[in-house]
This record gives sequence, C-alpha cells and structure tokens, in this order.
Amino acid sequence: MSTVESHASHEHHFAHHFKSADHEFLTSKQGIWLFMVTEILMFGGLFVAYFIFHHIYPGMFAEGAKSLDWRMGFGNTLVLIFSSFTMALGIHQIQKGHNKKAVLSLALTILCGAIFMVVKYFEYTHKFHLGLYPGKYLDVAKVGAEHANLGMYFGFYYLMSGMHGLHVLIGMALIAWVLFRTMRGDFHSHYYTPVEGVGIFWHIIDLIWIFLFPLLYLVG
Amino acid sequence: MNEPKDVHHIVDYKILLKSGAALFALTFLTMIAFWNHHHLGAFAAPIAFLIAGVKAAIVMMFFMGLKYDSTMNRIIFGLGFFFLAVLMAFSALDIWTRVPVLGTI
Amino acid sequence: MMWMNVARAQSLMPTRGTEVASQVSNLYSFLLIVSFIASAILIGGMIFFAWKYKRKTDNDKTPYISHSTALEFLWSFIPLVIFLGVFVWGWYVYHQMRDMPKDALEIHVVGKQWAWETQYKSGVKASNLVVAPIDTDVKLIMSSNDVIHSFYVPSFRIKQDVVPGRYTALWFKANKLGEFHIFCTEYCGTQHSGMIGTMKIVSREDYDRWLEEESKVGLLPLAERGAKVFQVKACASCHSVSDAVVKVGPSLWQRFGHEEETSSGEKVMFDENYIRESVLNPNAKIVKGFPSNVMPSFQGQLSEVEMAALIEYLKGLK
Amino acid sequence: MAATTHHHNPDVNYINEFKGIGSWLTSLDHKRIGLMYMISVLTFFLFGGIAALGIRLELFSPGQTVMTADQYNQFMTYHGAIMVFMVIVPGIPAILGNFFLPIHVGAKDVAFPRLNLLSWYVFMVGALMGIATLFMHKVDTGWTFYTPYSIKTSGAATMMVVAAFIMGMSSILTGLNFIATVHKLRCPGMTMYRMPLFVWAIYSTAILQLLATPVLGITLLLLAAERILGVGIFDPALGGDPVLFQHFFWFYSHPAVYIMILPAMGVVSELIAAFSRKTIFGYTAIAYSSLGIAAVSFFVWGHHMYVSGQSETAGIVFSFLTMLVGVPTAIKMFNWLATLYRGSISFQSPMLFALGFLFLFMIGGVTGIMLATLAVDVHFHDTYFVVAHFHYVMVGGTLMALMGGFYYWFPKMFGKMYNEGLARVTFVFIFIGFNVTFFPQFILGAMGMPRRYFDYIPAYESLNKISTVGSWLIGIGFLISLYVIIDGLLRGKKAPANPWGAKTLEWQVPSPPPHTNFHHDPVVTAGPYEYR
Repeated sequence: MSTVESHASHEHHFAHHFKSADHEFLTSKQGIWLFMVTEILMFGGLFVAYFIFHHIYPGMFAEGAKSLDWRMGFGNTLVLIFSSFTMALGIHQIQKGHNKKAVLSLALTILCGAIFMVVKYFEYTHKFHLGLYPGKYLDVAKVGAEHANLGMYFGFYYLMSGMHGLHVLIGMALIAWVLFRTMRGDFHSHYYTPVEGVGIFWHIIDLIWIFLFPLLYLVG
Repeated sequence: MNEPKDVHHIVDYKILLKSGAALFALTFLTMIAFWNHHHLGAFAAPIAFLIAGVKAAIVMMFFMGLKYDSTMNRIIFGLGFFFLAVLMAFSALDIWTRVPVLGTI
Repeated sequence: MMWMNVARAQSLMPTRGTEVASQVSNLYSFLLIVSFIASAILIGGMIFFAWKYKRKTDNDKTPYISHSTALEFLWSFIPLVIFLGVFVWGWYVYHQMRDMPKDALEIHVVGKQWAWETQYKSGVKASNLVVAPIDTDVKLIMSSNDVIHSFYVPSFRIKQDVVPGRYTALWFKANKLGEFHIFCTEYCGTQHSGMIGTMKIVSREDYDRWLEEESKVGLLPLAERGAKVFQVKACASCHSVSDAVVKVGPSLWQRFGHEEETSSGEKVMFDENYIRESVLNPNAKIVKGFPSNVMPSFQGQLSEVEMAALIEYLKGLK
Repeated sequence: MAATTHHHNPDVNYINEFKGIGSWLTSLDHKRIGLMYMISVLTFFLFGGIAALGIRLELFSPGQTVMTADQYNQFMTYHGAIMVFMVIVPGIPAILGNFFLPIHVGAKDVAFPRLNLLSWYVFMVGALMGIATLFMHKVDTGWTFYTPYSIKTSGAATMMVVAAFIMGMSSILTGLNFIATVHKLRCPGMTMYRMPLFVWAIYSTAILQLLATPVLGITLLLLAAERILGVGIFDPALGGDPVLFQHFFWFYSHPAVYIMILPAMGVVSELIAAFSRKTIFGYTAIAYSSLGIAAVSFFVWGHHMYVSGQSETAGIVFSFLTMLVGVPTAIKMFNWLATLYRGSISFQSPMLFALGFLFLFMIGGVTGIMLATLAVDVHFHDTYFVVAHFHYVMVGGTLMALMGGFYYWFPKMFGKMYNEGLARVTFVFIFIGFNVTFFPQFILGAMGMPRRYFDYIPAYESLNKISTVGSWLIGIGFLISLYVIIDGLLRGKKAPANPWGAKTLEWQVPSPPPHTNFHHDPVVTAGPYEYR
C-alpha cells in the first residue's frame, strides 16, 4: 500500500487507487459513515428488544430502574457530552493547524472517557454488592425483588451499558492513537482523516448514551 | 454524487460552543422533566425521548458535521434509522396483534 | 374444472380429511396450473430461443434491442395481478384456519421432548393419540413443556407451532373416519422425527365409548395401570420394554432386581427406590454409557398410586 | 510498493509480480484476496458437501442406518451452518465480486484494501472457530439456532454462535467496501448506468450485508448472553419470547437469502449477454429490480413464521409484501428471456450453467410464490417442500451461477483455458443430479414429510431413495469440476485477453490482469453490453 505518511513535509501521499488526497478523504469518510450505520443497527436491535419487553413487563422495568442512581447517569451524561465537545474542538483545531491545542483537546476527551468508566466501575461494583447481577445470577432473595424475572432488566442494563462501555474503551484507545500521531505531527489541515473518523465514532458513543440515559435511569 | 463544495469544512468554534451549551441545557431539562414526572404522567417517557431526540440531532448535525456533509452520507446514516424502525414496527405489529386463544377458560 | 381435477390428482397431497384441506388442495392445484403455464412460457421460450438463435458463425450480428417499456410493464403487471389474486385467496383460506369456532370441543395438547400428551376435559389422558369425533368442531389448545414443537396433521393441512410459555390453538372439523398421522415439524432434538402421533377420527358413539373406557383405568389391576402410565407418559419413546434393544435410554426389559453400573462407577440395585429416584430425579444415577440431561424429571406429574403402578409394571417385564 | 511504477511487461501480472506465500497473506490486491477467499470457501464447501452426502445416505432407508439420531442432527446443523455462513453468503461477492467489481468499474482496487484483507482474516477466524466446534461437543441446534432449544442444548452452541457473529463482521466489511467502491471509485465516464449488471447486483447485495448483518450480530450476542447469563429475553421459562428471536433472526436471514441469490442474478446477466452476443434487454429494469429486491426483502421476513405463533394480522401483512418481491424477480426472468431473442447463442459451459440457472430458478421461484401463499404454506411449512424450494434457489440458483461465473472468468483469473468438453460433462452431472435429488423432495413435502427428520414413515421411502442417488450424481459432478480446475491450472492453454468476445472492462485487460488492473487509466464512453 502506498499510503506512506510523510513526517517532514506537509504533503499527504494518497493510496494508488485514488485520484487525489481529497478523493481519498471523501471516500474514507463515506466508509466511516457506512460503518456507523452498522453501529446504529446493532445497538438498535437491543433498543427494540428493550422497548418490547418494557411494554410487556412495565412493573418489572420500573422496579429495576428504581435501583439505579440517576445522579451517576446524569453526571456521566454531562461528562460524555463535554467529551464530545472537546472531540469536535480537537478536529476544529487540527483543521486550523493548531496542533498543540488539539493535543490538549484530545487528552481532555480521553480523560472524560476515563471518568465515565470510573463512574461505571463504581456503579457496577455497587450493583454487584447488592446482588443485582444479570439474568439468572440475580440474587432474588437478597435483593427482595418483587418480580421474579427482574434479572431480565439487569440483563438489559448490563448488556446495553456494557456494550456501550466497551465502545468507550475502544474509543479511548483510538483517540490515544490519533493523539500520539498528532503529537508526532502526522496531521495537518489537509490530512486528518483518522481524527475525523475517530471523532465520528466517539460522537456515536455519545449519541447512544443520550438515549441510554433516559431509557435505563429515568423511564421506569 | 452530490459532493460538498468545501471538502474540509471547518465547523465554526462558536457553533461548537453553542451546541455544547445546548446539550448541557437539554440534559438539565431532561432532569427537570424527570423530577416532575408525576405531573407529566403518561407523557413523561415521550418527553424524555423527545429531548433525547433533539440532543441527538444536535450531535449529528454539528458535532458529526452531517449538516455540512454530502447528501449521500446523510442518506446512508438515515438508512440505519429507517431500517431500525422497520425492525421495531414489524416486531411490534406481531406482538401487539396477537389474540389470546384461551378465551373460554 | 377438468384441469383442476387433473392437477389435484397430480398434486400428490395426502388424503383430504377436512373441508379446509380441500380448499388448500384447490388453491394448490390452481397454483400448480399457473406455475406450469408460466414455466412453459419461460422455460419453453428459453429452449425455443436457444435452439432458434444458436450461433451460426463467429461473426453473427445481433440486433441492438435495449428495452421495451410496454413489454416490461406487461410482464411486471400481469404477474403482480396474479400474485395479488393468490394472496387474497390464500388469506381467505388462512382466515378460516385461524378463526376459532365458538362452541368447539376443546382438547388440551402438550408437546414435550419427545411426545404429544393429550388431556380431555373428563380427565382422560392419552399419549401420541388424539381421538376426536367426526363432523364436530374440535379445538386443540396447545402448549409445550420444554422447547418449541409444531403440531402438524398433513391430511387436515393444519399446522401450528407449540410454544412454551404460552398457548397456541388449532381447530378442525374432520369429515373422514380413520387414522391420520401427527408429525412434529419444529426441530426439537434427538427424537424429533420420533414424535409421531395418531389422529383418530371416530363416530360420535365410538368417541363417547372410548372416553368411558379410558376413564375406567383406575379400576384396572396395578400392573396394567402401570402399563397405561408408561404409555401416557411416552416412556416407550426412549426405553424399550419387550427386548434389550437400546433406544435413547437403557432398556427396562428384565432389569428389575439386577445390578446396574452407574456412570460414576458404583453399582446400584435396580429396585423400587432406584426406579422412583430415576423418575423424579433422572440425573442422579445414570446407567454407564448413557448421557445425562436427556430424560426430563417427572417430579409432580405422577401420583403415588401411579408411581406404585409404574413400579409394579416394570417388575413384571420378563 | 511497485504499484505506481509499472512497466508494461506483458508477462508480469498480479500472480507472478510478487512471490512467496507471505506476499499472498499480506496482499492488499483485491484479486489476490478474491483468490484467497476462493480457496477457503471451496475448502468449506467440501466440508458442507460431505455433511450433505452423509444426510442423504442416512435417509436412504427409514430407521437408523449409518448414524444415530444425534449424529444426524449434528450433520444437519453443520451442513446448514457451513453452507450458509461459510459458502453461499461469502461465495459470489467475496470471490467473484472481490476480483471483478473493481475492474468492472474501472478502479485499481476496492476503496479500502486493508479493510478488505482484514475481512478475509476475520472470516477465517470465524470460520475456523465454527469448524473447531467439530472437535468439541458438536452443535445440534440447526443453523437457525431457534430458542429455547438452542439455549437448553448442550454442545458448543455458544462458540458456534460467536463464530457466526465474527463471520458476520467480515461480511459487513466486505459490503461496506463494495458500496464505497461503487460510489467513489468509478473511472471517468463510468456512470452508474454504465456499470455491468453484475456490479448492480453486488452493490445491492452489499447494501443488504451492511444493513441486515448487524441485527444478526446483536441477535447472536443476545443468544450467547442467554446461554451464559440466562437473561430471559428469548427464554420463555424466564418470561422471554422465543418468537421474538425468530423475528430478529429472520430480519437478517431473509435479506440474507437475497445476499445469496442477488449476486447469482448478476452473474447470469453477464453470462447471458456475453454468450448471446447481444445487449441485455431492459438494463435499467434489471438494475433497479436488484435494488428493489434488496429494499423489499427487509419487509417480508415474517413469511418464515406463518405458523410460529405470530399473529394472524402480521402473517397477512407479510404475505402481501412477499408477493411484491415476486414482481422484480419476474421482470428479471422475462428480461433474460428477451435477451436471448435474436441473439447469437453459443453453448459453451458457462452458458449451459446460465441456462440451467434459468430453468432451476424458475422452479425455485414459482414454488416460492406457493410458499408465500398463507394457507398453502401452513401445509408446506417446515416440510421437504421448503427444503426443495430453497435448494432450488440457493443451489440451483446460486451454485449454478457460481459455477458458470467461475468457468466464465477462469481464463481471466488464471490466464489459462480449461477443458471445455469436461466442463460440459460437469454441467450434465450437476444439473441432472440436482433435479434427481431435489425434485422428489417437492413431492415428499406435498405428502407431508417434515424436514430435519432422521427417520420417516415407510410411505416416503422410494422418493427418498431416488433423492439419495441424485446426491451421488451431484457429488460426481463436483469431483469432475475439481479435476477440470486442477487440470486447467496445470495444463491449460494460455488464455487470450478476451476468449468469449465479451464487452465488459475486465476483458479489455490482459489475462491475468496486471497488479493495478489497467496499464492505462481507463476512460469509458459506452455501456457494458455494446454488441453492435
């Protein structure tokens, strides 16, 4: 492959099957959007299942939602929205050639992701402590559950927030990678495709959380 | 394919700031609605998701830059939501229209 | 109509045992005729063109025909009309299958791995056997003990999945006396193909007589009653009783009073207590060479008398 | 690498430009990746085929003959899972699509070559995980993994499910790549309406792969979670709904049927135009009908569930929508027929397979309409009628097209000609064997024989015997094909650039093509079937 990223000059050598660097950029961006569609549909499948069972067992879902602490979810929502802002800001700064500022923005984004995961960790350990495990592992006696299949709610809770958390971790790793490359000076106002792609991925994570928060914590 | 004229559109700093502020405000609005959900009754859930929808739209348009992107990319992303709706609609159609067979017992 | 009769004769469907079955056969025959005509046009046309326009020389010139809107409209519109006609016809017949009659005779059917259990309102039970009177609306209320099964009577053209955790239903009004096959058509494990039952359509009098006889089971000698329990619980689908042939589980023939070696290597006497334990908690002591987690537990499904009868029956298998 | 500095040496091509196994395993060349897919898919086809022969052998006579009921259920499961996930879904798109789609649109490669190579590795990881379950406690769920059986059964079902999930990711990457390639990498002059119909078909398939596969992914993950955690979403014992599993499953698996057949339709369009030496009749209608089929296929999945306990209303809606899919399919059939009219038809082996496709797909199509009809399907559902129907579509359709396409493009891919006489013999064996195997199954189904049956009542014996004999004929046919391929590779005559006199772009470049596909950047001025 002839995508050899040059360090010294500000010219990006695009791959041999593209006409120009812009051609490569637009194609890559479309590829990222196509990939995002699969993310929407995969998480969407979970949402559909959630809605259907929420309709069938409203009482059980209400009981489950009650045991979640909205303050944790609320705080995490703000953290994630802020991280989305810093991510967008980072791209803005790279586009303008302010790479030093961009490094700071990206680092802030990773920090926000880390805060989000730490909060998640405390949420999870607290739930485990109470015996609120997913599915058949939920300790009905210890929890004093009114609904025998409360495990289903926590099945949804752990699957949805777990899958989301996994995406946060992957996102953090990807941002760390583009952060490293920004520091190395790989990107400039006309070549920043990986940052753009990672940015869109990070925003998808935010997008999904925007729906997960009311779904899991508020609507019961 | 309808390409944008400026390939590397730079979203204005102020727009990003406004979007972020709007998202924060809407999150607080969600909480205000939640604290009053006894007054809202059956509307509590739809309102929560309506606010979430507005927030999602802001993220998609300004943070993800779909507002400045090509029509094709907008169609592609829209298709995801459309077919998700199809999955939801038909699965729900079945479950909502099932007739219990044990009327007499 | 002659075409219809020829098609029906050639459709090779099983005997029609209900009015609905005849309607399905009619629709299928119609579909066969239409399909035959469509295939004759397309495949016939293909063979004709292939023969007529065979390449003659390597420099053949072919005309440049890009499309014909009229033709293309025609061969999308005509199939569409036919398809929609077939859809409406299919809907009409399907609705009759699904529209449950009001005052039907109700029979409960439970699917389990791997047998059909039927329960009549009078308390009579049967296994892999549905006895129903002719010319009567019969409604089967079905559920499953374990996995999804599907209740299928080819001669009645009816089929319905039997789903655990909920009830599904089927109805029929037989117009022919005799015995018909019941198949399970949803894959359910090892003995899926062994879940074959009999749908026995009898006259009203025979039906009443059968119910009467079955309800006298309680007066039978203990061993005979045990044989009945053995049959009703479909034990025979996995255990042979007349010879040593191994089915899914070990043969029970001539085992009583003998020692068995279990999978953990210990010896256990095949006595009353072992039978009881194996029926209620099948995985406790598995005979060597057989898999565990295959036999379902019958905990709560047998009365003490039935258990005693079953043991008495197994004692007598010589 | 050497891509941009190509010397026009006619003896240098994509096969011999770089040497050694390492140059293949790290190759970003879409042609080489296509061949790597070919080798793996053909290997898995061998596995699936052996399972098929085993199934038919057991069914030769009623009762237990060569295997136990449990073994039969495992054979049935592996036959289905291997053939669907490892052979037919990746089959035409990943082999022929990878090789020819970029050349067809005048591109030097697919849009994301690294992603393309990654998709092959992901596919191999998934496939080998699936194969590995053979050495564990074998899976017996059937390829459909219906709950709650798939939750309760022992065996390596969880691993198989994860394997299918991974292969799904590979399928997504392939589809994504093709969509971006078609949108962005067409050469100057190559408008959407100058693309060969094969590209339209693969493009429509790619849309399906992208939109449907994620839902399969989440469904399989939920199933794995069900087995590990007992979440209860699909398990009725815990308050779940097994019918919802079927909705989720068929939301993918019905479009997947079109993932399997649309590429075959694309191949057949190419073959019929090339061997009739005539422009395709109704190009636009065929192109749009591919997209139409892809779109409508998302709305019809419930026709697999008429008797599942789905509501009557849902059944009616799904039946209506299913009838609509029949229309674009009918358009294609009639347009192919009209293309033959006044053509200059040659009966070389690829064309024989194309005509065979038309014959078998016709039968598969009309029986599809029968199965879409509510009342009739109640009788046919899960009987051998369904088995026969989808084999007519997927084997009679897809596999015939794959074989035809394979012979058609063999000279281009390897630069060698194969033994035409023997290739025709393979057609005779496969075509006749196929009909002998599967036509009796329509009758068995009409008589009421359920599918996935290890044993059957004596009334079904003679037809089952005929069917088993047919399977041997198919087996012989494929063995001869294997010989034809190896013989062609070893001893084949050197192939000219355009042995069939076809007009699409791949025939305008040398056989085999150079690493960058074209010596000069192509500029297109006319449609793909300009036989004037």
